[in-house]
Amino acid sequence: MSSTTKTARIGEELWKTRVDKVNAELVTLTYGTIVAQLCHDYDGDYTEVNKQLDKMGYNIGLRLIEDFLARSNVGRCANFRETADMVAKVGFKMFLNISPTVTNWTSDNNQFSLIFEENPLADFVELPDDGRAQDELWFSNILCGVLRGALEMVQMQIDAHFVSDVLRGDDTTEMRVSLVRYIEDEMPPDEE
Amino acid sequence: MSYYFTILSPTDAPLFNIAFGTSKSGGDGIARFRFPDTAQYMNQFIIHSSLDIVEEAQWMNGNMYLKHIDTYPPAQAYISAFLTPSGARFLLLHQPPQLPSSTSSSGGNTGSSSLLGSSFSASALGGGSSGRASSSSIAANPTAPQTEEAVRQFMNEVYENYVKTVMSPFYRVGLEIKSPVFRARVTAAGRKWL
Amino acid sequence: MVVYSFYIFDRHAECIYKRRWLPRPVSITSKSSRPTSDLSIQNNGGAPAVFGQSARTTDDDAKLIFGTVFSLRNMVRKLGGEDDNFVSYRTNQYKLHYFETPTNIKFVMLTDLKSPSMRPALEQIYINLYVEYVVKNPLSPVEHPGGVGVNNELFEESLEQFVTRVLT
Amino acid sequence: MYVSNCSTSLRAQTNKTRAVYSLIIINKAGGLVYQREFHSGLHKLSTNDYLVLAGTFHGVHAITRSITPRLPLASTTTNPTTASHSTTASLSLTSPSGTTTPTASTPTASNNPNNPAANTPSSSAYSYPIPSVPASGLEFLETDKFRLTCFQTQTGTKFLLFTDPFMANIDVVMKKIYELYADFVMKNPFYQLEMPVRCEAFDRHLGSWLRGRI
Amino acid sequence: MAHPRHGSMLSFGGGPNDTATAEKPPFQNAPVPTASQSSPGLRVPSNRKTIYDRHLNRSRNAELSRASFAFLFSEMVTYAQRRVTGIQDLERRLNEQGYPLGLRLLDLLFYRTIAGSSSSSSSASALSTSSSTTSSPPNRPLRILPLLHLIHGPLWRLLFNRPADALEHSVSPDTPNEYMITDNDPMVNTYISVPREMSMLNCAAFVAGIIEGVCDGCGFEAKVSAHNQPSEMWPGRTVFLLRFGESVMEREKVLEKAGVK
Repeated sequence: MSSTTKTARIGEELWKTRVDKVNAELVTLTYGTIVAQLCHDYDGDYTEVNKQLDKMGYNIGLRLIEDFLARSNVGRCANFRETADMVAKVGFKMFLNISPTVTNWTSDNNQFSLIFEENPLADFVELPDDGRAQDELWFSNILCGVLRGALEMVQMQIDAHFVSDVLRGDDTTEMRVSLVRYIEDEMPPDEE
Repeated sequence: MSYYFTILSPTDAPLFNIAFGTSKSGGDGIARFRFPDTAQYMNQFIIHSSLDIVEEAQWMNGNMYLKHIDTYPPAQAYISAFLTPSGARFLLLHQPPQLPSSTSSSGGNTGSSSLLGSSFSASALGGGSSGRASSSSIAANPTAPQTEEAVRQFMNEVYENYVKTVMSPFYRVGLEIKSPVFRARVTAAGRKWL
Repeated sequence: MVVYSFYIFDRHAECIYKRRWLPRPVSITSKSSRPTSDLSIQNNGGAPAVFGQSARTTDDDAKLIFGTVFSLRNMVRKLGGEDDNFVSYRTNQYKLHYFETPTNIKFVMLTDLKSPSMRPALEQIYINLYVEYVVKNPLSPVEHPGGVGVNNELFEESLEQFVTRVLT
Repeated sequence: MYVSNCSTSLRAQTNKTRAVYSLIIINKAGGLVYQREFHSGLHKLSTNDYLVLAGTFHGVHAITRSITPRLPLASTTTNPTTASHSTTASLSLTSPSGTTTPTASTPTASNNPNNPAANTPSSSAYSYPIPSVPASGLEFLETDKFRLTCFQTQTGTKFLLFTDPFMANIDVVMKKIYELYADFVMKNPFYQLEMPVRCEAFDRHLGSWLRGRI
Repeated sequence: MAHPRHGSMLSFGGGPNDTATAEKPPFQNAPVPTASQSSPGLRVPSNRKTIYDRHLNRSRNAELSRASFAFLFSEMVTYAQRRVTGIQDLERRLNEQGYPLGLRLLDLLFYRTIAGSSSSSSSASALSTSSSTTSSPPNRPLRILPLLHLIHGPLWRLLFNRPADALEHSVSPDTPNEYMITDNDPMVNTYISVPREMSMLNCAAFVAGIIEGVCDGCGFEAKVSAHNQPSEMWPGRTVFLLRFGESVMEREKVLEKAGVK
């Protein structure tokens, strides 16, 4: 059985047994009000809103990784491919009950895409029809920050950004993730 | 039968309105109001004049669908109301076609002609006399139970689409609903039920 | 049960004896194990792979080991009280056993994880080997300034037999 | 007077007290962020002493990892996956303590400089006793009077649990502590990362859970 | 903030069809263009899916992790904290963030009972503020008590999968307009430990905002605030104080006389 389905099963199992659950609409509406508040605070400067969402996500990621590790007790990922599976099939499953597809690997295995067939954060959402939002705003940008923050805490510096979103009229919601470098452990004498 | 449907915010700011004719029994869905050229202002005037009644009914009758709440005899306009729990008001004015033979009881027509404003494009086509006063139940007597039921179904379907509009985090109370998809959905509901 | 190395430190923190047992060259048995010395990141971008260490001399190791046991011993004394003794610690790769005599001579042995407590063994080495062949040997100096080793063969051979016969 | 082997007598004495004495949490820089005693049994230290202990332990923990015995690989083992033996000599890019890193700008492997061409015969390649798992630092420490369990998370945070020497299933206790930390510290907006933990809910839940267990 | 119409005293005397009464403001703004809007509207994916194609009940029983809410809420608090000075300000901002949820949940709740009234009876009873179990569409609350029951029951269940713990009317005669809804362990505060120097703060001000949105939406203008009332059993116990406006209390008197329950 391929490692992906094995990881998917782990994710499924963790979702059933280890995750406390709440009403999805509360989370969706809460995220919605956060984005709306940002758009209000930065009076429609969507580029700045994207940045703020990414920053908020980063702050969350730094903490969320501990929750992920504490509840999933998965070992250290051997390689970036395994990390991608772990993020898509276990991470997203445990927190948002979705399993985005991992595709479009580059030959050097340092870049991949996450395709979101469903995205609970964008439920009910219709972008403002002001002729700008659909070109500038990445509504679910917080997710990129979460990935960046979480993986940084396990010594992986990555870059993540959306390349398409159904809210913008595209056919798929796709996030591009690329490994920048493995971060050396801070502890000096740690000569692995 | 011609319809004028409008959505007002809790503070009576207009959010959406649309005029359409019945599609029942061969209707072509085009609105043909009695006084075509002043229909738009006339309809809004009639609607606003019934707001007081809506205000009263709102606190006497706990239902969302208040059914037929007001009539404006001069224009033979019947007004039905639907209140959303969050305070928005759906108001539907329906006006049976002018029967050519009958001296329609327009006696109460208080010199409204002086209000004749710019012509209202939609009705210009209809030319007022639709001739075939269809005898279908809904068209014939606007206050019949079948009509009320039809209007209820229409209101419910509009409400479903209204909720879908306001659920988006970017919708703020009092914001006009400009989505063409919403407009298409209301038109479809009109065609289906009225 | 595998013994990796053995050290003795005198009360001046000098390493007066160190010995390494190199087990048979181990072949990488499990196929799935990550290549331990494969450097490149191409084929699997593996988490930092183990690679040739700047050849640390055994002296450096001895210093590190002394530093470790010394700190741990003090911590244990601080927490458990002066009459508490640091016995052993283990990581996910090896186990370190520690025994200290009232005269502050420290015996340290590194073994694999499967080995039981080596405290009795270290005591044996102290009583039967060290005291007998070093302390009581008129030739060996009382002190071992400059880390002059416990360089008499009798001790060495008996230690060798003890380790190979008794422990493995 | 020679201290005879007294561990057996000690065991009888501490039989009844299956106790968790105290917990210490050290952030990834070695700073003490949490210290709490649950059950008397160990000597009380001053806050400053605990700070020193945390810093010292942080260093020692790293050293215990670096002195992991290295089993030399006989250079004759033809292991397909270790095709490229490398020696430090050829490592131009990385500092001894650095990990192999693709250059930051172009992570493509093609110009990976440390792709060793030279393959010097005297290979100092070696492997750890258990090659399948990355080497960890100190995880358990035994003394006559107590046992220290150190759990280091993949993010570098260390949880030190001091218990009586014979307490069972410490891993269950440690896992729960980590969960409570993930819940009541990490999800608390008033907690700043890497700073001392002063979260009332964390104390409350930890206290009641541990009390309930022993 | 939706300000309900500052309805003057309701004139019950007037007959149903008296036309424009004097004080009715003529409609203020220009007639709304009815022709379809010039802007072509939003781009839609090739499957032409829009929010109007998504069934409102799809996410009705959907669940997400509590952690995802906790992290979002924690970041919302941190973000708000950086932009305000003082606890009142912070609570006001959290209240503002919760307010829009109130309006939306109100419509969602009522829509589900209309849509659900024909199907499962459970949904109908979920909203039957009155004891009657008829599956007729829900009644909009006309009086304060049915409104409070709507919040205490169906709204809480939708948000937190359980009703609130207590519902009280303030006993003191000089504050007849004050009501209290108690939650022994508000879900939003579970993981939050407020530092001692900010002990007055209660982050459930966010939920207070939701309640305020519901009250205003129903036409019961109110100010809602969250207060700590810890007890031995419930250290996180929170009382939501609802203070209804003057106009609401006047209307209550009128409706009471008119026998509207």
